Amino acid sequence: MGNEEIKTKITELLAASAFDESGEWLNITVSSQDWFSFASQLRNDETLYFDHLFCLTCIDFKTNLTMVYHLSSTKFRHNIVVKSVLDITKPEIETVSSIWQTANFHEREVYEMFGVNFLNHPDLRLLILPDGWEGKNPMRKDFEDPINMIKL
Amino acid sequence: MFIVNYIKEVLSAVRSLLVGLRRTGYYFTHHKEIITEQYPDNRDTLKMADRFKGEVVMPHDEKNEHRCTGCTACELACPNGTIKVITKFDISPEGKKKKAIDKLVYHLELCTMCNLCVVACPSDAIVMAQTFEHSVFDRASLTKILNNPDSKIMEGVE
Amino acid sequence: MVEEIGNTTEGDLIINVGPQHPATHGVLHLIITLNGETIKKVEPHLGFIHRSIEKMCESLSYRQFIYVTSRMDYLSSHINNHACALTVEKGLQIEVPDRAKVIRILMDELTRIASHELWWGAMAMDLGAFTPFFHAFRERESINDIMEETCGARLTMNYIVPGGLMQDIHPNFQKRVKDFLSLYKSKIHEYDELITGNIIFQNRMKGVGYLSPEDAISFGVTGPAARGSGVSCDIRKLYPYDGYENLQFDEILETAGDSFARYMVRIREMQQSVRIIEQLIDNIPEGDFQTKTKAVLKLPKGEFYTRVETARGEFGVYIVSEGGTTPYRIKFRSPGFSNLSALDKMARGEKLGDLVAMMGTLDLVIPDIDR
Amino acid sequence: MWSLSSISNAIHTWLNETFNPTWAMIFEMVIVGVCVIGLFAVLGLVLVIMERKVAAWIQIRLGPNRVGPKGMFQSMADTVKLLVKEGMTPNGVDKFLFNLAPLIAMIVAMLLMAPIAFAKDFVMWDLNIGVLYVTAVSSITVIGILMAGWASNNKYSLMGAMRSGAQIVSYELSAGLSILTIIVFTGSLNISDIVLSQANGWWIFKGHFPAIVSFVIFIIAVTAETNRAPFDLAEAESELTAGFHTEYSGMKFALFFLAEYINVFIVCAIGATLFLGGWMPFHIGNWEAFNHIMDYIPSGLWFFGKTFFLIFLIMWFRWTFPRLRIDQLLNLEWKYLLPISMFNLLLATALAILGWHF
Repeated sequence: MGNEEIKTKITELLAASAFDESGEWLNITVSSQDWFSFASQLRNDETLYFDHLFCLTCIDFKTNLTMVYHLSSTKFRHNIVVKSVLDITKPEIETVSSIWQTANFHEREVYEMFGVNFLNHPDLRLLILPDGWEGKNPMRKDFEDPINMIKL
Repeated sequence: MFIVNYIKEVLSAVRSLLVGLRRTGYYFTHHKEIITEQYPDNRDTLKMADRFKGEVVMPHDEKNEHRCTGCTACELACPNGTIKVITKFDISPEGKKKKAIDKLVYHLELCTMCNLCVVACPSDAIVMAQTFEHSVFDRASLTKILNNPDSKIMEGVE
Repeated sequence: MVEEIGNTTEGDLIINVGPQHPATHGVLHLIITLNGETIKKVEPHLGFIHRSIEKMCESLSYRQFIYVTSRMDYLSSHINNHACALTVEKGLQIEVPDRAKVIRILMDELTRIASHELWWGAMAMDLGAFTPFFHAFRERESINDIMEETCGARLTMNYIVPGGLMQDIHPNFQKRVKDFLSLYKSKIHEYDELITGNIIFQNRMKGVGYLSPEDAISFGVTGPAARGSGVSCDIRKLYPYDGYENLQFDEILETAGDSFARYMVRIREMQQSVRIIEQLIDNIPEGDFQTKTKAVLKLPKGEFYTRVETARGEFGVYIVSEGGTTPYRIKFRSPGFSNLSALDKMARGEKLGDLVAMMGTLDLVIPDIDR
Repeated sequence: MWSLSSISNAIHTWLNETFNPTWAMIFEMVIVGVCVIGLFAVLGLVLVIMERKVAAWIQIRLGPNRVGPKGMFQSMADTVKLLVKEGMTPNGVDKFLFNLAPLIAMIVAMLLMAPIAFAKDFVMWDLNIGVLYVTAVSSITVIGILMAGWASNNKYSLMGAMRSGAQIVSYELSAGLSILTIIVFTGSLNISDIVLSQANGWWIFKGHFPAIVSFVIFIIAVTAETNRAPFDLAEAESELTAGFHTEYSGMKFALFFLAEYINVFIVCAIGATLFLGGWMPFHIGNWEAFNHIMDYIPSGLWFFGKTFFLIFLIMWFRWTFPRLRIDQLLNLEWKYLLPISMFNLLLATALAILGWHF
């Protein structure tokens, strides 16, 4: 399915989505409230069928946090990128680990590295950082570790 | 037939085991297949590949001259601060000030042998040496000064 | 029994496998809940070798950050470097010379064979057969020698730069590769005799650690682990890069989904890599090995994503650029991280002894998981 | 001809002439004890270096080659290292049982040495139920292993010990049944009698098909009984780090290690005695000249040659095969080895009754 068709299809599903076609793949921006229902539609819709979440990450833009989901369909081989802008002071978004099970680990990673709180996540604990980690989230831009970070 | 299948199963299993035993038995009796390198003993004959990245060195010719202009391209190219170029100003015979290196400090303990400094060098002043036995008892001795004492820049290198 | 699995009850044994354990091949920590010998739950605990490479790359320039990626999946470091170079080239819109493309693919495939060789030996060792490890190293050693001669290093080569290659190939390269191919072909039947055909090995592998295709996709499992479940996911075929589209090779698919299928995928994949090398080794085009690039690379503002197929699965590089000389944010989608998340699903209800077989067939490289 | 029995007889006579019989007996016991401990040490050293060399050559390596000529004294250096290491007893273990377990493993191995005929008329205790004694005593090994596993207060050790318990108990069966096959032919449990009954040919040749089958089963079963790969589940190091001896170090570990090798030696000696004629030279029917030449080779050499051949077989297995899983291990015993060996015993009995063996 080409980008145009995906666009019309997605507009049917979610009218409030914003598109950006400057990159390699179609970028869709959704609000964090709409994300979970939109995600399950992307996964379950017979013509879209985005069943493979191959990358889940977060970007700290200092003014906001942006969740980035790279989705692909193993049936139709089309890819899209879904973004959701979160509030930096209280980043919260619904988990998608019930839709794509790989999101479980990736969301745990984002949780500890960026401090994004995933609502309804089954097992939101520290995965990489040592137990009892306190302080800021290491991948945020304002993170400073005077002991271990070497500035060149 | 249950019994026939049972016997067939046993026989094919035994056969697969015997095939493996034959292969290991072959290596047990054929000692010329041994591939062990007796490393510290074969030091004399050991020859490293001529591109092997062992450490960064600065070649000097017989007149104790090198090719480094002190442009700090290597220092900028280095991803982890391995190289520090300390420059000074030489006074040339005509009385002009000329920039030259005082010391080129190289931290072998930080180096990852990525070759980026050698590629970045515009005057081919530094190259990769093929040495690989870098272990020492004192970490301070891994910090090296690449240019020889009293060395000068080669004529014609800009 | 089945209902009980997943809930810890009194009498369950909780054992820690790792961070120091012979089977984890690195510092992976698995907390395993056992009922007798049967696994009820596997819970990975990561971070023992986390170096935050993504954060490090944010302060390195586009030339410099490539060498760090060798330290992630150190067994397919070449392919990681390749992916990074491709992303930067995509951003700069540089066309790489044909010669460089061909050499990159040759190096990728040699790396893939070397990685699978090591996997084969290490996995046999996990199952208690020590001899194959040394036999695998004999072949792997000759690949490492080729790498040493051309790239100057054996494991973390850093041979690929944005725009092409760091150096041209060594004059001996083609001859050495052909020598390796003939050595490999003369020894490949031994793999079968020692391990693949062995009845004990087959019983240990067949029907163990089943992963359904749906689960494989849902867990984001890629590479040979997913192809063992019949999921077509070879990036070289689906989204070809650097000239893979012109080559004749098959995507290996097995449908059984058990450990043995994943094992066979890798064994057969090595032969496909040999096939690719054979097609290219005599046809390296003449020309430059590098295009001229600016001294300081600046990616335009935007986002760039590249997917490549490493020995372990799909490796993705996601660069967010603000137009500066360093990436604003970089994300490495490592195959091992997703593959590991499926381990719990696969291992439940199996025996403890099979856990090492499953970990072996997932081919976990811990720095790749932790990054 | 020179033989060990003449020496032992001379010592016996001299002792009885010089001292009263009680003291002579005590001195003889001391001599035997010293000999056994010496044999233990030598066997341990030889078998360790042998294993390392076999492993190295199979794995296209050179193996130990630094200590002594061709690395022959490597195992001595290892022993010295183990001796000078601190014998740790971790906190939280059952101290008494923890320290007792390696001794039990060792004592069992020593006890097993008693009825073995090392050469012609050279046996410590010519017991009339020798074979039965060996099978009975060798099953005590499992107590040492269980004790070590339980006392270590370590989950890995406990699992290793439990596996080992299940394994040894079940493989005793088929080992016993395959020994019975030979007992049926000889009609005697006395090891000397069994050896003498093979004067005109070893049982593996005389016993037709059943003897060969029971030989194969015996080798498999004793490999499992001594916890050697591919049946080394009790110490499967990729699963249980080191199994029942995870917590042991220094000399206590060395005792387990030594006991394993001595057990291998003893089961191979039993195998050589039962199937390959013990110290009996290789004889072929009516070839008088050939048989005569064979008689010139000392009987001790025959015994050790056969035993070491079997030990080599077991080492060869170890370095070739992957490990079995615990349920497959028990399947192999109960579904394959046990039925086959029972059927085989039936066949052997029929042969023995009909007198069809030579």
